Amino acid sequence: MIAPTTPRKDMVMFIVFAIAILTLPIWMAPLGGSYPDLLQKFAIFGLFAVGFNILFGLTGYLSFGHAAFLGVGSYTAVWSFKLLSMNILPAIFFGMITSGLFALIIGYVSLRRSGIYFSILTLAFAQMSYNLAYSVLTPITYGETGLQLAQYDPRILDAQATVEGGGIPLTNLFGLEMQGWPGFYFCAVVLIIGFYIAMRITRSPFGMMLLAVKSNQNRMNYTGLNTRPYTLAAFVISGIYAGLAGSLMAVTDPLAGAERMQWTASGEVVLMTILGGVGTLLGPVLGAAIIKYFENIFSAINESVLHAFFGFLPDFIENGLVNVASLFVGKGWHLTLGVLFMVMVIFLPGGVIEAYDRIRKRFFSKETRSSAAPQAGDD
Amino acid sequence: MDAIFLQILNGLDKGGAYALIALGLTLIFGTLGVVNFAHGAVFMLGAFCAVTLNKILTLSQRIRDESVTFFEAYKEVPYLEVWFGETGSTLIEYSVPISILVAIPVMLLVGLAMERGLFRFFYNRTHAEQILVSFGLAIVIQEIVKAFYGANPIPQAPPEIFAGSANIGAMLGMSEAIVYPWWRLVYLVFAGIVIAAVFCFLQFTTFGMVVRAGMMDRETVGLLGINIERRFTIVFGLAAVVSGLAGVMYTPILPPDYHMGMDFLVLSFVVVVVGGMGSLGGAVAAGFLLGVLQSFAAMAEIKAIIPGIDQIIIYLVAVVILLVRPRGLMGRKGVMET
Amino acid sequence: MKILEVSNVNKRFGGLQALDDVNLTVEQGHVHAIIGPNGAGKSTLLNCFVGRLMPDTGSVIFDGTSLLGLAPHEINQTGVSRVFQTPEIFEDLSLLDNLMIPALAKRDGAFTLNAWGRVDQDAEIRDQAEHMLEDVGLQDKRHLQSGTMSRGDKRRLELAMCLVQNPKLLLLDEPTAGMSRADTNNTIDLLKKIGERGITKVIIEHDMHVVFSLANRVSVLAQGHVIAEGTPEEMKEDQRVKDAYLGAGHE
Amino acid sequence: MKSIITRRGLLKGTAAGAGVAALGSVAPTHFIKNAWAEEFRNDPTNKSAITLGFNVPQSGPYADEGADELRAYKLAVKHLNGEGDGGMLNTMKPLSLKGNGILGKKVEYVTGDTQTKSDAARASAKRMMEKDGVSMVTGGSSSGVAVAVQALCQEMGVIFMAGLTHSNDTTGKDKRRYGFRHFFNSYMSGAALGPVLKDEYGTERRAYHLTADYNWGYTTEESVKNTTEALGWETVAAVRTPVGAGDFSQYITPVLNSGADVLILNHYGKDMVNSLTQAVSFGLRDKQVNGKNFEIIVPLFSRLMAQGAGDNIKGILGTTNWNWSLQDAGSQAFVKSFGQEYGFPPSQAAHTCYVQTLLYANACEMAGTFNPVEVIKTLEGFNFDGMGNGPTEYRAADHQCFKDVLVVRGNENPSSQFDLLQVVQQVPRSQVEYDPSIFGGELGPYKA
Repeated sequence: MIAPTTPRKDMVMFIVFAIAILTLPIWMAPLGGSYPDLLQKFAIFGLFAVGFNILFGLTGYLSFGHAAFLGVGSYTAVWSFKLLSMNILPAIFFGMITSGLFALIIGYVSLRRSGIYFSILTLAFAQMSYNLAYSVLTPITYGETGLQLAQYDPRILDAQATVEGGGIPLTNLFGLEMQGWPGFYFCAVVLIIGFYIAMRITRSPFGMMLLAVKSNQNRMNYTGLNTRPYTLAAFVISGIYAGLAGSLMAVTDPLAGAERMQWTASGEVVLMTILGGVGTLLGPVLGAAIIKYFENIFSAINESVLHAFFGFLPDFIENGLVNVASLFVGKGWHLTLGVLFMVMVIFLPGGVIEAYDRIRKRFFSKETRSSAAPQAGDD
Repeated sequence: MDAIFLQILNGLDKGGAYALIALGLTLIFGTLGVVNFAHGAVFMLGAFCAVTLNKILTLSQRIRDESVTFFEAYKEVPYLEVWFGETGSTLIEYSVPISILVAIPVMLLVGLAMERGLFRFFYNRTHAEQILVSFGLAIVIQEIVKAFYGANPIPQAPPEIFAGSANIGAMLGMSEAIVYPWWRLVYLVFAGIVIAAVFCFLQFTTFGMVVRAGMMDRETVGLLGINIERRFTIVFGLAAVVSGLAGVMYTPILPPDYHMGMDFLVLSFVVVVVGGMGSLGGAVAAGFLLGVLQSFAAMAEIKAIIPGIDQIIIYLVAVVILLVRPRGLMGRKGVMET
Repeated sequence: MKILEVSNVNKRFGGLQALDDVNLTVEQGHVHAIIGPNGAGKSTLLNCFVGRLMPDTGSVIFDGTSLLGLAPHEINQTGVSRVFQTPEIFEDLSLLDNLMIPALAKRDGAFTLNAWGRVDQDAEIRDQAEHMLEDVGLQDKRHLQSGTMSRGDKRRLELAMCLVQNPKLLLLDEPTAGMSRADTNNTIDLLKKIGERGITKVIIEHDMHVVFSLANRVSVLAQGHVIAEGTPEEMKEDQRVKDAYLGAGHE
Repeated sequence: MKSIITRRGLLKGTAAGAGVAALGSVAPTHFIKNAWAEEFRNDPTNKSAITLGFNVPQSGPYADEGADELRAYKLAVKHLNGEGDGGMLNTMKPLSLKGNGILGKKVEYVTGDTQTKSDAARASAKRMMEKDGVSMVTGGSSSGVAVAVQALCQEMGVIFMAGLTHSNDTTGKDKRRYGFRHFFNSYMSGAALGPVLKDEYGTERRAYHLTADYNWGYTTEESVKNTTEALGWETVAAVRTPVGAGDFSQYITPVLNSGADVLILNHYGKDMVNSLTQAVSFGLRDKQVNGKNFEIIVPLFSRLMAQGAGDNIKGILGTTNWNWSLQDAGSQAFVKSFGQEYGFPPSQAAHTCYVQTLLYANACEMAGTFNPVEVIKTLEGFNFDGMGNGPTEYRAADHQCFKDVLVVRGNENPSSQFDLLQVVQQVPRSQVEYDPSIFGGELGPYKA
């Protein structure tokens, strides 16, 4: 049984989501994650994953090169800061436009194939972008060191921001600087808007067509629907989301590096989406948050922190525990992440959201459970 | 002319390596349809079989350097040399070839353990879940190796007789200038033998026939009362052995480190897909094709025309091939197309 | 009035002449069955109607327009719907969604970027889908995932998906293949019920029971050639048909 | 828009932080400013301890180097807090540190993983500055990371003491007021190699460059090329190789018959290990060209990486910032502390990180405040000795340390597993100095 959604249910979910995002600084504090940069990353990568899910979750087309659009968005935004203005609106606007165009070209070519062949095509395009950005395109991308702002950039729209000996101006929204908490709240609002749009897309006729693409393209063709423009539109939309996420990265931290486009970065958003739950609305955001949390918090736990944590125990137990635990934190944080991936998928297939649904069904709704029993074979 | 001949050799050598690395992946991914991101890690484990054996063979007596007072600095003399003299050093010298003998059973076990312990539960799961679980496994294997061996590359020397370069030019009556490292030639021959062996195995044994039939149509073969599951387990073992051997033999060319699997992962997927899903021959052909083109793209003459071409050649070729041939070089219809 | 006119269609696959100068006319409102032994070219012919195959020569005119060279979705948009041998439905989606998709395709065309409105608030489309579900007797399962249903139900759903588009021509490729006798009868009843809507149908069928219960016109195909055409009764008696098709197995 | 420059992020952050605090009961305490203190980020004046941020690669190819850096940092913290044997505190001149922390505050630290990626490094550094309240960030094992983090620190107003970074850009075109580099750079490597190459290989040589295709590779190639061409060497070709190529055979075979008699590998890390191993296997070391022995040069050497190349480094010339076998008092003191603590000698990365930490601490002590503006002014032009590199100066114009550079050679007959590099010559500082204006760039303002 597929539980039907209603506008009301969606609105409740959306409001809860919005509140949860805006209050992140409060409830992440006990988890040691309440500082602007991490929460900005939650919002930015959440947005990236939400957009990626529009392609992967709805149409089933697994792109392994979405980081390229993130990178293009970042580069464009930083160039906008350098050439036009430190105001973030043009940067975001151009970041979305260029990544959308980039996605249109790559998508047009890649979508000629499906399945694994599509995945490898997108991967190939992204890797080409990365390799070129890192090396021969250095004049445009500044290669390894990344594209940065300089004090004497032209900034033709607000040249007065350049002040002799004044240092590099900060990115701002009509004077409101986008570092620290304001930066987070801006990203959070954008995420909430992006989430809302994704929700509308998912519930729209267009979204339903994307689900149909995933389910049965053959039937779709014989139902009078042209699948190509649907998949291409989904590809471009998710590319624009990626470009938006990329330009937000530049907004909160005006630097664009080529690594952002590497296959590992594309793989990361795939993992985020799967970890949270493919095709669900909330899942990708959760998956992004989990991975970023591990990357930033678990990697920072060192032995002295562990000693402090286990300090209440007798010395020999404390040392033993610290030794065991230190395998999984600090330089071992990757190990924890790997184990988490495996445990998640072995014990909780379908991602975090699916797991939550099961728990809810088991404990709160006996009725749903019985009616969810297989109904096949009743003929 | 010499330069071109050398680049062809380079290309064949690379191609041999790519084909060998991709061969194991195409058995699992191309034919069983299991997306195995842990394949690179298996390759890396093979290489570390060689490292481990070398470590064991070179267990050493330590002779302290008295001039260093703040910590233990010592010269290492392997016990094998102390006890057996010349024989002992020969044994150490041949640690890479000997590793092959070790790697076969070890990697077979690794493959079987992976399949029985993990992948068999994932045959009917979505590709997304296969990606997540195999990626997780790859990270775990990598981190364990890192915990034991550190992150730095660990050099492995080939046996003395293969250490230098062969003057191929003189041998073939061509220019004296054509020299090529012995070990790379050995690798090329070895790759050829392993590839041929795998083909013969699948082509000429009844077991191989059943496996091939199973790749074509799993349900039907299952209906015939053949235990296809068990045969697939063995394919996993076989794939692990092939990848492991590729890793062992590669160590003198590329000092292994814990991350080498990830470095080759993307490449091996590209090779398999460009070759065409479900085609062993395609993977081998794609390996050689990409190897040769990559070598030529590195030539200064070509880079002068298209700057940076050597950075992207593999991917560019992949794109072109996939656009011209929808299922790669020799892909079968319907394998992972949705 | 002729709704479908197939003239001089040839199709070769290598050395095999799959269709040999096929001529066929389907009248508006008729249920036209195409029968023939295995390998007679029935499915090839059907595939030439829907854009999956391109005939080597000849023409296929539907309602005044040529179908040749059109993509499957374009052919559907001219008013041709198709039922497959094995039901092709959106197995991951609910029955309701399965019906809303073709309804949307009918109303909004092959591609519309309507990414804002809620599809479940679209009363017109929803009504069409709900009514259709009732017509085929699946209304109680509207929120069920369609892939979990029995084959018979899937067939019914697929039919409903075609009917909700209110096609001018419905192509049925062995609609009862692999069904139990009871399911077959249900399907026949259903098709008869649809018959009341006056939709022209072309049925490719093996099962004579189905053909004789539904068709009012029969063409017999053998070795890529139309060897006979007439009413079911005529065909029953036709010696050529007996020789070519009914042959030994039929007394 | 003019107000942008005067109102920096800190004030904004404070306001919003207070807003959040008002929302809930959990207030990020470090946002509440002390009214009497000078205004700068993460002022530790009212805290009992000062926190330093050690941002090193803990995963990825440089993880071992990162681990060694972290060891050195921990040792430095110990020594600053008056624990252990004091290490270089016994040899550093001039010394203001008293072994009671910095300005009487105990030194604490937080760690992070740069993953050798700019984004990850910046995220980690931001965490340290925003959450952990560090007064200084240090570490890193590549120039890309150093440049990225340095720019961030300038923006945030926190001092960055770079770890291992060798590109000219770090203190050249991308230099920042808040960034300081003790490590040497490509230019100094090239300049230092000059006299040694002349002595060892003469003035009539034909050089072939293989260069890693990214910024550091470009600057190194340029610096070495300038030196060798000044010696009269001819540059046959300079070929760029993709980073992480793994197998370099397709770049090495063209060297064989190019007529070159010297191969210069402008590679670092894994690329260096691979290309060197492969170049040797192609028989380049045994070759005779133009009647001379074919030679290979690796401009930047590191002992940790040299281990990966095994026997192949024997006899190869290169430069290094520091080596544990140095016999001066500072090096001895450091090697002793480090060796006794961990059981093996420190790497050059460990050395530079240790020294950087001490230099920062000493500058705070000298300035009498943690205010970065004063600390920067103290470090600029600071002359010191007894830190393992002889008399050294932090040049004010570009925040680059100037000191002697070691030209080393892979040891033919090592006496121990650590004895991989042999010092050929200690090239004096005067020979490697250059005019800071040649690389351009702007330090930017003191007040962030």
